[in-house]
Amino acid sequence: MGDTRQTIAKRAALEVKDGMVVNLGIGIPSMVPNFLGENMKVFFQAENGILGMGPTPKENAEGNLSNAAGLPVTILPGASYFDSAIAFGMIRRGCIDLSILGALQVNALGDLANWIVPGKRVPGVGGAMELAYGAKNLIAVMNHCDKDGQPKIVTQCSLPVTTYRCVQKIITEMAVFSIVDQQLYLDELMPGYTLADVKNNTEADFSFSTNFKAHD
Amino acid sequence: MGDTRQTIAKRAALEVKDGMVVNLGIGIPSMVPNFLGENMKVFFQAENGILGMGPTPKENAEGNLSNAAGLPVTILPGASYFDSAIAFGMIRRGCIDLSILGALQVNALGDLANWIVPGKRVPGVGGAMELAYGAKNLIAVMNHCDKDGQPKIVTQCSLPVTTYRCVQKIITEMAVFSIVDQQLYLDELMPGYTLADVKNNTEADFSFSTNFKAHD
Amino acid sequence: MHLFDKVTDYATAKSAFFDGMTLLFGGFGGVGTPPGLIDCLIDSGVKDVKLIGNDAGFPWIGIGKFVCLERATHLLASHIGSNPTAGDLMNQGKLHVEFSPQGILVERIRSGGVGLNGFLTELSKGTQLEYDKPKVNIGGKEYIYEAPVTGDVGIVYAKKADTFGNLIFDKTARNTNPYVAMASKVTIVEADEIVPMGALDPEEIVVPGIYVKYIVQSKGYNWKWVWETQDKQ
Amino acid sequence: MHLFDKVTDYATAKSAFFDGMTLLFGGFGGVGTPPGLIDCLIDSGVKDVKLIGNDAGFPWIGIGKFVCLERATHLLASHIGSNPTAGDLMNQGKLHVEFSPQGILVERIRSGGVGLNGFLTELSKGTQLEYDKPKVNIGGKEYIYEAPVTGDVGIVYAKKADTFGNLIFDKTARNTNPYVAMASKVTIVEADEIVPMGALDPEEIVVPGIYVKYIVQSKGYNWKWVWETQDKQ
Repeated sequence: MGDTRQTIAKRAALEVKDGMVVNLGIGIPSMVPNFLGENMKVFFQAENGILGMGPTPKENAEGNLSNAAGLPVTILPGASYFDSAIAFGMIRRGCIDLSILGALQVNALGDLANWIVPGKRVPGVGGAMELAYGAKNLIAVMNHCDKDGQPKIVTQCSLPVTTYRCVQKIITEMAVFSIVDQQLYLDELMPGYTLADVKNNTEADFSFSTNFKAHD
Repeated sequence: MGDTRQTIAKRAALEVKDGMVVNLGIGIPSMVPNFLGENMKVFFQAENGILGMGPTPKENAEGNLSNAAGLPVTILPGASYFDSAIAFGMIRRGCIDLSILGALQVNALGDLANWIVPGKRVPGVGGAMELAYGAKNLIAVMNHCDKDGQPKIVTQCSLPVTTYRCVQKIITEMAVFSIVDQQLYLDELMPGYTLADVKNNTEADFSFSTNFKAHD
Repeated sequence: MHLFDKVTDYATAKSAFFDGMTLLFGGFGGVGTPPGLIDCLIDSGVKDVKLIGNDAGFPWIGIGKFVCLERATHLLASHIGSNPTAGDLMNQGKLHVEFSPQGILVERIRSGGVGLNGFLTELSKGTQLEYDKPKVNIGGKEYIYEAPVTGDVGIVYAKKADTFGNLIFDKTARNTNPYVAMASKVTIVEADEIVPMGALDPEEIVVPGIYVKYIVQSKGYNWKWVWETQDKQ
Repeated sequence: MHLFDKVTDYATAKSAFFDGMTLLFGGFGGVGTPPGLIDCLIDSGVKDVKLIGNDAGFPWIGIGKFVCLERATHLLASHIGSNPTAGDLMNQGKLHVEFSPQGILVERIRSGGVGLNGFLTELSKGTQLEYDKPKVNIGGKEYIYEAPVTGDVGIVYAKKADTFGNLIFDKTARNTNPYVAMASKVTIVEADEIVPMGALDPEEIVVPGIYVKYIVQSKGYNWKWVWETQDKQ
């Protein structure tokens, strides 16, 4: 399980390019920075009011310097602090080049469900709607199936939708998909998985990308 | 003329109390600070982004420190700078205890006309609408009659209205009026003017305040 | 005391709280929520409070401590995931929770704070978070109307305040605090440091003191409260 | 040049201007309008420009210099009183002027800048400044709908910029500049001083660099321009 999450985060890290401004959700997305190339200059934004977040401090963490999950962070040269209205203003305005979010379900149209499982504990939507609405590019990262083995890439979301038509890429431990014009395309298979694995565990119909590749 | 304006400003200064936050329009209102009591602590707000404006600098004026008319000012200890959205936010929100504005016409209902004389040069509304709308207390200061000798306290404004039902007090060189529940009351006569002067030069009907006084 | 000197004690601050009030609170996951004023709120004994803020804190941190006492009837927030008790109270019908997208919520507070009458957005269109909010058609396109919110009382945490109430904040403890200060009828600030008027650079002031009614000296608290105690959850 | 290094020359800045563009400009009565970028705009030869900003400047100061060249077709502003030429052009039908209450105008720019779809206010109700703006009924009360505005290009004056575009401003030269920066597709900043990333205190930054496309070094100007030349009027 831990390894699966690392594998997904490592693959997602390839989507982060030099010079980007990136917002990462909690869970798998928060592992992405561990896999970035050495000399890349990337600014991570946190919706609680930082642009230019650095790694977790090794010591001397400051109580009032945390990421959106409340965990201690550092800042990089050129970072800025701002209030929540500005934080979400830059998100809605389309200033975030890439957002990587966890997901409960994604359908072939790019609809994202990630904020509530009715009848279970209700966490609330947080900043997910704004990120899904505003980010120039949205990648959903998740295990290919849920704990009961049910596909999470679905024909129709059974869970309440966070934002419609927003997901542009899905990365799981089995495969990478793109969604273009509300069509789902298989881009690549992840190491150790076959096309049959993906077909058996994906409810939504999909086509192959023109540059589909099985493995590196 | 100069003396008339000074007289009006001096009378208006009596309305400014210790601890108030005050916004002054251009023209006669800008002369009010010259007549304030020595030990009063008053904060003047300027809608271009200052709370706590001080007097005109005697020398070494700074190019980027001006009032809303573009004239150089200073600041007092405890002053703050802020952007235009915050400047008007505090005005609309009702944080300004008193606004003193010039006026072209005021009617007995408290409607204020002070932004445009159609067909003549068009200055535009500036911040007058927000000040008239938001200030807790609005005093209109003006010459009693216009240059052609026509009354400016009218039954109905012939000029386009800036804001309806906003003026609470009118101060001219002849008299001081209050407007309460859309009724015009004469509070006092200014030195050198008789009741007949005021009646002859005021178009709107008025009653007498319970504490009406002719002179000090 | 001059009107411009707003420094007071917790007893005076406490007297501003009342049963049934709408309380705005600053903070994001507990960071930036004034700890001394939360204790003061708890001490005050007030009940039937309508809470508005980013989240429900943690059960032992921030507004969460008050939420767990079941003296709030309503909570408008973007999430309650870090406070399971809030979820339980919601499911038991003891706490009415309205969810808002996080950035929309702070804009609603700002809208009230700057004297506007709400705004339009397409953000939550077609989702459960539309609730029964009015739809407005502008130029053939339908938007959700988001109403302004204001508070009877607002509690704010600042790094420094001068005695007039000019405020500066500390890193990510700024979050919703500036707008809570603007949108509350009675804004109470808990500051780590209180300085004379003129001691703050007018350029660095984030919230002008005009919005502030009372200032109290923070008694300090454990800076590492959030993450060092998250394991408790 | 790395994407995070946005310092460039006036020639590059000039290439961002184009015929028919909507141009947002910072400044209040000339104070805070970038003088070098105004000259650059004039040099560029662009025409049919739609201008949005607080006012029309003075004929020899700020946006006023450009307005007098008759290369703008529209102006959305709160007043033009300090620029009689603008009034003349309006009366001659050469410049279409839309007036807005000053604070409403900056909120419209902000609304565009933070990705919202406009807001409601009762401010200009019943006055000429209602124009034909949509009315919206909420809870039995009628409000004016104020649409967001954005710019193709925005010109901003800052006291200091780091190379990423983090900005701080100078006293009353801040005014509308932060929102012009947020609301423009291509934001160009003229800064008195350009410093390396990390040289600004992250707490004092007013506008995060994320909004900025180009930064040019100001050539300086006469600080006393406004009042020392007002007698000319």
